[in-house]
Amino acid sequence: MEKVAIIGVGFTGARPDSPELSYKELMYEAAVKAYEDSNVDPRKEIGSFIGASEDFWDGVSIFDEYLPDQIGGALRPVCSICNEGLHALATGVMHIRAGIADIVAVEAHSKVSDVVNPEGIMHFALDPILDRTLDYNAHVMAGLEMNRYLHEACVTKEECAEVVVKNRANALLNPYAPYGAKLCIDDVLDSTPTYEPLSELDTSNLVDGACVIVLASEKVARNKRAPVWINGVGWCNDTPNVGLRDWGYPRYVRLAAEQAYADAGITNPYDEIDIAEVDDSYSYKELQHLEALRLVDTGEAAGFLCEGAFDINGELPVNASGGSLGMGNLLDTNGLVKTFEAVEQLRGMAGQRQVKEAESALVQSWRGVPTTSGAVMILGNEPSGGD
Amino acid sequence: MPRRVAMIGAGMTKFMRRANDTPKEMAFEASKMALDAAGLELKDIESVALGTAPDAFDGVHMKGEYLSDGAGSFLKPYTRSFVGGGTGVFTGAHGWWHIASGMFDTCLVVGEEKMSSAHPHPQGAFLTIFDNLIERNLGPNLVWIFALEMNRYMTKHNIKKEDIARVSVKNKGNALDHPCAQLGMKITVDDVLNSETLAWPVQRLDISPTSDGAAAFVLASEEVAKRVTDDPIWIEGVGWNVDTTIWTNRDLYYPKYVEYAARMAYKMAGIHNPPKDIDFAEPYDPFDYKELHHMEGLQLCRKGEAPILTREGVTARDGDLPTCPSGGALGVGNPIAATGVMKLCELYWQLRGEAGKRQIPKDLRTGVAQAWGDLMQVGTVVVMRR
Amino acid sequence: MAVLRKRNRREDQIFVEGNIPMEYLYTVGPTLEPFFRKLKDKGEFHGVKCGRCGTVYVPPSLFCEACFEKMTKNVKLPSKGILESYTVAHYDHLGEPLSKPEIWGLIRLDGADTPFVHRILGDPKNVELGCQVKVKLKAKAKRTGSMNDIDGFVPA
Amino acid sequence: MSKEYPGNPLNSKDFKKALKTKYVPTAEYAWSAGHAINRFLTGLKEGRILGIKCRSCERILVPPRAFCEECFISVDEWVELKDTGTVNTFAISYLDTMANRIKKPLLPAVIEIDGAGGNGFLHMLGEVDPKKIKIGMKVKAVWKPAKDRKGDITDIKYFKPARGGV
Repeated sequence: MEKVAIIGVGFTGARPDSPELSYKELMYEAAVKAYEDSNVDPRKEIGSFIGASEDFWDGVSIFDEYLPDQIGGALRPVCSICNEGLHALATGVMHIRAGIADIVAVEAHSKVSDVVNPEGIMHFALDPILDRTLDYNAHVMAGLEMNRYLHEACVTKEECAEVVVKNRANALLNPYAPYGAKLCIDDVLDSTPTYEPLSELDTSNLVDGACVIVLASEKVARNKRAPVWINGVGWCNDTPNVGLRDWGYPRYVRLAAEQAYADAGITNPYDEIDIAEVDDSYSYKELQHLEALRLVDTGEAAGFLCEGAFDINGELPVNASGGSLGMGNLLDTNGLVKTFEAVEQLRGMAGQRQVKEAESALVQSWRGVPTTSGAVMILGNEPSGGD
Repeated sequence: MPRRVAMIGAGMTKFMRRANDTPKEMAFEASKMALDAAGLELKDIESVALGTAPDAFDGVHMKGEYLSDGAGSFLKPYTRSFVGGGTGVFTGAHGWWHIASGMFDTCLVVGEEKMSSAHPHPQGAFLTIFDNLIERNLGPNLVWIFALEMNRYMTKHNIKKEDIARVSVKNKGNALDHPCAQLGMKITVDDVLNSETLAWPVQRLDISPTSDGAAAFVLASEEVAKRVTDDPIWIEGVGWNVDTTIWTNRDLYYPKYVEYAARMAYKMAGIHNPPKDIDFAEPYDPFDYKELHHMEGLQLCRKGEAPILTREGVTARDGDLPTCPSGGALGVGNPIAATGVMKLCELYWQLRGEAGKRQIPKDLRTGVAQAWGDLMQVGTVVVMRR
Repeated sequence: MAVLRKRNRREDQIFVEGNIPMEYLYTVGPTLEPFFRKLKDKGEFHGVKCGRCGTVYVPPSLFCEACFEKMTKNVKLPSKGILESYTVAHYDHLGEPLSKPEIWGLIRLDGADTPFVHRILGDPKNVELGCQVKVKLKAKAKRTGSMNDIDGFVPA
Repeated sequence: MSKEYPGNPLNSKDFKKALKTKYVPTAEYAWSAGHAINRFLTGLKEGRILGIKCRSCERILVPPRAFCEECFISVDEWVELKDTGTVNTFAISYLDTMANRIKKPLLPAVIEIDGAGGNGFLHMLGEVDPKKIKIGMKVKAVWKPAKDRKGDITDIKYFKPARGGV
């Protein structure tokens, strides 16, 4: 299959609020940066524009209507994918491989500060008959999942708190991330209990921001400065049904990873991947996801974490960007923001948080509660791959 | 080069004013029927593509996630595409790229909509398609945009309402032969012209109903298709296009975005002379004038000529260029995304000669389906051949 | 948690307020209606078993997700089960602080393969993952045919 | 295709009897108007219609935006437009926002604002006999009194036929 590369990235940075900008202006900023970075004229060269969005986050009934203008897509092939940003990137990869376009722009944004009560929107995502009627908060699902995970994998709350400490410290080195902080484990454990075993600091904060990534076919990418190759993509859903999903183990990440590894020709992820940006929208998710990615064995993520293996100068730096705990949670934009970080790292442009000799990266996203939808992408400075 | 993609099975539920079935149950029923028709089981499916329109209809935020088990995505790669009313036909492209890219050999494609969950009515969903900053406070209603567009189209070409009403007469009549139809009926042009005026020039019988329903089909690579069927139908061209959000800065008399989408699909399918190369069409007909508007955008006739062709019977099921032989959205019903998928299923059944009483009485080789949506803004086009 | 519940207002910035004004009435559908009716009228749990893989779903589903086959085989289940996980919630469904924390559990009835979410009644101190729980139904006169016909589950 | 098709339609009587769940979502917003619309709405409050000119294609964009979607460049050359225009298209609506039937029709129209090269926005017509409205008709904005204007599209009450008519 044809190789696809990232030739440009644009990110506004994350902020808890952005009152002076409309969502369109926020997206425009990210798009301008990405097209500048890739040296692409969107009106002449881009063959497909893809946006990841969900209507109720934006407060409109068909967000696709409001997508084209500010990303340069008016009167062009534009479409919305109601999934995570990484699913939209995977869609872009398919567009290029199917010959739809040589250059594709992928966009996602969060303007959650426009939403008066985001938890009202999250509640609306629960099954209307079996779950919503009980009037429990959508975060309850994370509390249930965390407790089950701690039980099955023999992980402690303290170990989950270590994730928070690491990621928020990393965010101090990232000018795009608003939640940098020097914390200790007790700060996390002593923070207000929310959905126990979750405490306030275990949960990422919803923030605004937009990100645009430009993809290109091999032919185009070869002539661009510093292309980063998408060597593998995978995505998967478990089930929306609370009865049938695996509450202790994210099978959707495992299966998405298998697809991505096969695509990239990876057999031993721990050795073949230099850095990972994985979903950490709740502290425990980082550990759970690392295990499902087979970057470490089940039940071993906490041990590696406490030994410092996932630190910026560790053996496998994880969420050097600060992750969602340090960056904030940009809803379906998280996957693109993590991709942005991976590209910065692979290009050697990550400043103070630069990981030495980073040549290959793994990016993983999850759509958050109540979903079981995840995606995985493998990036490298050189094209590689299976069949 | 994209790989060839075949449709190898299709299914749908009845289109209903109000279904007892939940959205995921409808999605399951249509998916299961499509799989059975293809002679496959869920384990044979490598990827799943869902199309469904606003979450505000079914009443679930992220309804793609909610619907995923019904759509057969348990532990599978799954995405949902959404381009407003254009979503249904767009699923033809959405499923197509899964296979054309070489990444999967099979894809289950599902469209679903349950509009009756919005109770007493879905007007709040229609209001919120308008711009949140400078339009909504004027209190717009969905029918307005159709009335504004229809008026512009009629005035520009000096079209009479009776010539538009003929589309409604034809499609509701065609739907009498569709076993899933919600509104098949025999009506006259006068019935349409005498029906209640909702927002002039739009009258009650110019409009498709709100509906519940689902439709699905199975796509496969050439290798798989040839193994499981002697009669695959090929998706030969896909196209889509979205015009600027600022619809008040465009001339609504002509859907340029449909033309661009059609040109993209025709280029892929090697179609140079659409009226000659295409045997029949399923243009999107949520309102009767839209079928005419879309025939023009699809380059099936010159601008302003579609009403004349309709008057002359060219677009009747036994005419030279049958349009909406299924009965369309006006007759079969309009569960938005499911409608577009139904149109793709209709191409499949017609091209295989399996359309029963609806079968077009001539040799068919090439059909085109099209849908439309957003703020009079998106065109989606799929060309299929046997 | 919302970072900012109410936006900071500035004189020179315009915020346009609005909502998506919808109301819904969802039918529970032909599969769940008999389940809720039996719960309401008899206080019984009836699940459904996949004829192919044998998975017992409760609440029932029209179809088995894995086999993608319709399920018709009714299975009556006892009103007790296992607590597979739980969480202590300090906020309500819209994020407002609760005066008294609620316990939410993942309950799998004995003989069923699929757990569901419901309230756990009692003191969090007495709740343990893996413990036995039994149902506490609402008084018959107060049942309406919904998940709320169950008051919750009590650790046995 | 001679099969039985799935689906269980409910008539209104059976719907009444069926078990149902009611829900009203909490979906409230306070959208940032942003640079362009902020200024546009502030202009309306002052009784002025503002457009913005693209230095590349030279179109006058109204409603204004912070960028030209054709040229994909930022735009910032504000221009004050007249409050007169032409009816591009219109409807005579016997439905209100929630699709209730109304006796006195609402008259939505797209108004091309004079001096904006055919560009304009959605608004309402008033002080006019619906039967006499024509595409191409000249119209003028009728403003709310200054004290009632709040920086909203409804600061213009409607557009009425301009003196001199067509």
